Amino acid sequence: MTAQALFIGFFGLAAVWFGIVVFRTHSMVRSALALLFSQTALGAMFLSMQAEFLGVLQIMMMATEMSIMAIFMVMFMMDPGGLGKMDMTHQRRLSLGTGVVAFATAVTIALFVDWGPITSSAPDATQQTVDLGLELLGRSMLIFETAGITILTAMIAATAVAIQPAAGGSRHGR
Amino acid sequence: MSTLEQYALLLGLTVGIVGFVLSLYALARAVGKTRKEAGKDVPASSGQLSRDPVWVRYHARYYGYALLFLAFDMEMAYMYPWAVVYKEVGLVALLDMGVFLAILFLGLLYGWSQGALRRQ
Amino acid sequence: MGVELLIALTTGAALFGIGLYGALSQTNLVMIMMGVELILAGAMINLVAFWRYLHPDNPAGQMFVLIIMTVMAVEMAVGFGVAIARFRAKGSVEMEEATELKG
Amino acid sequence: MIGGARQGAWSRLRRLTAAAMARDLTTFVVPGPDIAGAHGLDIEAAGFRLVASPRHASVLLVIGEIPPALCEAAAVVYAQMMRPRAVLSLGAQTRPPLPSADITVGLSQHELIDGMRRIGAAMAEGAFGHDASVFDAPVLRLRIEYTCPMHPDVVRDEPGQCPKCGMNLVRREVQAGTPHPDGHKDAATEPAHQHQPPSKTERHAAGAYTCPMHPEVVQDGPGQCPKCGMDLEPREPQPAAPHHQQHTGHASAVEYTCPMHPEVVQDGPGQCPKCGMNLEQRESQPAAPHHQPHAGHASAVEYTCPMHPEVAQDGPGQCPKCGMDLEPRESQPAAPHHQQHAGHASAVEYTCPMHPEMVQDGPGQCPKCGMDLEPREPQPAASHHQQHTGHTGHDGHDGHDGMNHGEMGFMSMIEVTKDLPRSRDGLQMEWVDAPFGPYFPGLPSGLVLSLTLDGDTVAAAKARSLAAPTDWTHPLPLTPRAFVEHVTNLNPMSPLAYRLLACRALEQGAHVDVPPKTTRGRIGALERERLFSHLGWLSLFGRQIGLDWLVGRAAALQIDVRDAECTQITASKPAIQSLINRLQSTPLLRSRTKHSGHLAPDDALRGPIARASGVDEDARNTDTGFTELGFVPAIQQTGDNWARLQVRLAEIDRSLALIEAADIIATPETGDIGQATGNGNAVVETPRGPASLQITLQKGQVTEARLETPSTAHLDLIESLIAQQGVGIALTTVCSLDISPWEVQQ
Amino acid sequence: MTTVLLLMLLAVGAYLVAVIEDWVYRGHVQLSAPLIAGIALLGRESVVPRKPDRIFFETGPVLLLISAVLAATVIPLTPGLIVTDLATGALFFNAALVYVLVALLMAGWGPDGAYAMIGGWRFLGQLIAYAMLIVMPITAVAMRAESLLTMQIVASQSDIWNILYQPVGFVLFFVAAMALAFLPPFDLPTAKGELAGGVEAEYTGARLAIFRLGRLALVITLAAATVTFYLGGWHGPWLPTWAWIAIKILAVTSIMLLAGRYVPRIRESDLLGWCWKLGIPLALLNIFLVGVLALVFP
Repeated sequence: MTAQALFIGFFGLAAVWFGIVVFRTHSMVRSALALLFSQTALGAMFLSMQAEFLGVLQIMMMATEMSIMAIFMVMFMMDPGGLGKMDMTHQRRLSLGTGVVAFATAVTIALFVDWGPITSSAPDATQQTVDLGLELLGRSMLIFETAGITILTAMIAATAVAIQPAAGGSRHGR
Repeated sequence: MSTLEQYALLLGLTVGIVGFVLSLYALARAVGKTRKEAGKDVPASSGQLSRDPVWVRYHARYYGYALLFLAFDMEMAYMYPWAVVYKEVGLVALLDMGVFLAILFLGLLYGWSQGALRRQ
Repeated sequence: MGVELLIALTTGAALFGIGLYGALSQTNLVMIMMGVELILAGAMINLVAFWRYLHPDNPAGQMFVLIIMTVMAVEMAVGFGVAIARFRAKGSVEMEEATELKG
Repeated sequence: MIGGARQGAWSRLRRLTAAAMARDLTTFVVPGPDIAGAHGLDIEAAGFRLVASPRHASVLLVIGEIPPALCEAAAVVYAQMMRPRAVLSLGAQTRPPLPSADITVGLSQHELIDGMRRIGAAMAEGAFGHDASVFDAPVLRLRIEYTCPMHPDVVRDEPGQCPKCGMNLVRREVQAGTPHPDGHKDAATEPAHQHQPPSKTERHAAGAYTCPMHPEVVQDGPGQCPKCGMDLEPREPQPAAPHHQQHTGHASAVEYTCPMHPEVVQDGPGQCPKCGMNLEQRESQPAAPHHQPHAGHASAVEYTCPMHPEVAQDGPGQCPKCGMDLEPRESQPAAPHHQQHAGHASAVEYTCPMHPEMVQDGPGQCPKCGMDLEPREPQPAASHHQQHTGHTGHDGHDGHDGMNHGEMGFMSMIEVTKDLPRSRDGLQMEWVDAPFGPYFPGLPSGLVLSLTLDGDTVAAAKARSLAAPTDWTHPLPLTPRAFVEHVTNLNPMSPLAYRLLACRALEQGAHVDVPPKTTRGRIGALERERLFSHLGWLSLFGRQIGLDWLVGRAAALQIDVRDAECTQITASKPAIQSLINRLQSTPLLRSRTKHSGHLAPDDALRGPIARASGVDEDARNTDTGFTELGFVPAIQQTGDNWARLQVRLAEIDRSLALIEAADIIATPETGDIGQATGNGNAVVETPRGPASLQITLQKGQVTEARLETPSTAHLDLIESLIAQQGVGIALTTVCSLDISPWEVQQ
Repeated sequence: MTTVLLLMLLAVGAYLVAVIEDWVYRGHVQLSAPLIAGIALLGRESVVPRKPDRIFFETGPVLLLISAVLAATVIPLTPGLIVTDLATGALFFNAALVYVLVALLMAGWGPDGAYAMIGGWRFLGQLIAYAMLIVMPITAVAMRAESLLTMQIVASQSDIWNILYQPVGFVLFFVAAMALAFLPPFDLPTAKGELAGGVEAEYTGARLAIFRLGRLALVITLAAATVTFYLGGWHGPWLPTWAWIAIKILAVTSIMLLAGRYVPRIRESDLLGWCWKLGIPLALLNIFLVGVLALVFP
């Protein structure tokens, strides 16, 4: 069991480290990929906690999403290469303070709340996927369909806001 | 082999590959080191030295697809567990996922109709 | 026994803190979204930890995580959509310059 | 030892790698595989492996004599190859700046194979050596110079202040064409290589579209005005002269310019499109310098040992004392950036990194955030701002901590992007200049495409030829025989057509009649050349669109027909026709080439390109020799890349038929001109279109000549043709024009 | 033990891919060519471009190799011969291969060169095109096998192979796999005629060797996955299981490498358009058909 704690701790540190890098580097692509590796480390933590399906899913999903984030960073940041080393922050003290306070509060809660009995064994990884599937089609069916609606809303919203209708249509696809 | 051991093996494999690569680099280094010469380290561009930095705001023309992809990709998270229990649950599962996919496909059709599926 | 849970929760708290700092301090919409992603990631690790160490037999815990992942993707899609629209209209996604949004 | 050997003594490991490298000869060909094919060389059959990037090549294969401009580009290619690298020259000695060839052989296939063996042996024996010399050429040298943002004519070798306005000079990297620092003077003499990509504003100034309401809005392509949304209207393009020169002719003596971007000049007040600063008023004639600039510091960069500063030399190399690699430094002891302020040391002020508005004379803490104040020098209002433009390539590496925003406070992105040209989808991204060529694998060698890329889309393009001679008539006057040879060698892509052109012009000038049999032989030769040239183009086209089988197949057939007699061509006819059939049925080829690169029928179109756009124009139409043989031109209507491919395929077919009908192939030779005097004028339908030659004969000597070539006209088409296309399709389009850079008239 | 065996098999496989690639390119088989080329690369200099993103530049090729090898660990070769029989094997396979994209983005951004950067961002567009066509057919395969375990997936094809059971899925997966391995005609990031090497252009010497090794491992991994998911893995009459899988993998590899010779490079906008307007509806149809089939013939 200590091995598990070790792995969780290691990947946790990695996740936090990459999370810090996100806001410390000047290069926007580095920033986006640091977020990716932070999320990947998180996925590895899930794996260490024997949540295999979620872990692998996290590792997979975040790679594509954060890569897309990288291209949007490069599109919309003033200096994506970080060559000018410009500062892109404001109200840093306030933000830093808020962040630290939030962290301290959360840790305090985590430390002092009685979490009740800790279960040491997790279900088999194969079983987890099956359980999740049954949950999806059973009790959580509505949640699942609601998620579909949410995604639909997002697709429509993003398209409606971002896409300019083709001018005249003659340039379509060129 | 327990699951955790399998993960440890994967991690070990990763570290092992990095070690392999480093030793290969060391071998190449033993052959000799790269000589610094004028123009050699400028990115190659077919006969002209192009020293301008290219790290600028890049215009990716596929952002319409990217936006749809971000949302559409999430469907996979639900489909894998569903696929595993599909035969067990039967027709209900087909209908459930059919509704879900139909909803998503609507979004795709909307994007298509609005011109998200083209080179911007 | 609960040390793994504590480590996970601390990590979650740290990611939450970093994300909050980022979301507040960054001036660019895309960077703010990165902060939000980190906050959600912090929530996610907490949920997984709770599921694993408190209710491993209840798949609803995993369901929660799936929903948060969906929220992340949705947030990104809409956020980038807004970013593109703003950039097209204003030539900038800097929040300092989004004064008309602040009223 | 080979010239590009790696430094070091032999060891077992090195012996092993040298043996492997000798057997795996990757090669980069200059001027290019198309020229190799034109000379009948099959490089891969000789045992080399062709690579697309000089980085992956170990052998530089130089084919024939190459013009000076291409020679410099070849030196760049050579410099970017990895050691051990060797030069194999075919048919001629290499000229500086290229190093002398390790092996020189003749220009033929069996000599190439022999050269391959010898270069392999040389590689195995000489890949490593003790005294491997450093390769350096003027074209490679990097020079740091300092220029005033306000006065671009002020250029110094060291940091300092502008003698005109006192601003800090800004560091920039330039390509040193010569070892001497005044490279901006050399720019006039060697325009091709000193050419710096025009800054963005200059490019806009050269643009062709402008807003009727906002004349300062100028861009290269059509679109909407970012200010008022009106459609832009075309205007006469102006020469891409520096902006401040253009404006000297204006009536108003006052103009407005950005303190940071001197190239931004306009007639009325406003904001800089680059940084958004208010433009400042200035007189359009720069005031005379107040005092003489520092002129004495001659040498630009010298190389010195990090351990032994007394060691200094002009080029890179090793320290004679310790053997370390020398490092470049500016020859004047690099004055620290701040030194210029030594005169007013007391002027250092302290400011908070977070709150730039907090400024005081002495150190202390910021009243707002409590951070320690940092020293800085008071600078003109704008200069802090410079760091934000670092990504445009001027500085950004100059050691500022990136936090002092100066008076700008917050850096506004709106201001940065406000007047940038908009793409079709309304987003304003930054453009990148990327050179494609002269040695680009998918383009005719010698052709330089300077693409301004908006993402992977071409925003603007400039095409020029590095292969063309500046003045091909300079050896005149020549005897007829010498003149014919001279014209033949003009264009290695189609020598016989040019030979025929010269012969006809001479014969017309001297009123010599040609017997019918000779005419038929010439038709055979011309059509064989068309076949040969189109097959070579197919090979290049295959390379461009990634159709691997076509590259090898077309090149092999091209070599087959190169010097073939009629019977041999008849023998390879089935193979050629099966190639055409296979190409017609290649999946996806049609959808990839259809509807792109569309050219409307126009006077500027020549030859196959005109015929692909439905223009029934062919110099052979009026040639009785051809009409007797039953010649009908191949015409397509759509004018896109697919139509151009179709026309060429049909012409291959027709050429085969014509050769069969003519049944004789004879190299054009000029008859006896005697002491004739007169004017000759001839037109020949070369594989790329009609070329015309006018000559003046004086007593049997050619004294004047004027040549018009199709590629000259086609080169000018590129710019508008590929605008707003993706890189891939733009290159396909350029490739489909089949320009021969060798025949471009400058 | 199985790990070592798999790594050796992977190395042999990658070598054979290189031999096949060489054969496709030159027209004759030379068994020693890749070895010679590899040693030659070690003997050449390896330069780092000036002012690069050094971390990205160095990580790119290594990450490519890692993701290809990790993806190969969930591929079963013969009954029982699998390195990590993960419960989410089919999903893990995807997850590992997504990092090919990350590797190419890093390699493209790292050198600060125009050709490489365009190549890197192009591959992101390519991923947006092919990604759904990798995961959706695999979902259909998992529906039939009722498991994400790759062993189970092979076992489910004992009577009829998936290529016959769901041919649409096979075609989509095969094309998408070629796009993933950026093989011609999908070699947009490394196009020779368009970008003079693109992402690969700045790598030299030992780094280039690693990059190419990663690419070869990727091709063999994808071929093995195609065999696992659609061609019944080790199933086959008469011959022993190891022979069947070897034959199938080499055949799939050869087809993948040969196909690109006869098709022109696809334009990115076409690829995106076809994958989204044709591929995704077809993939959904495939899932529906498999669903109906699974209900009708349980």
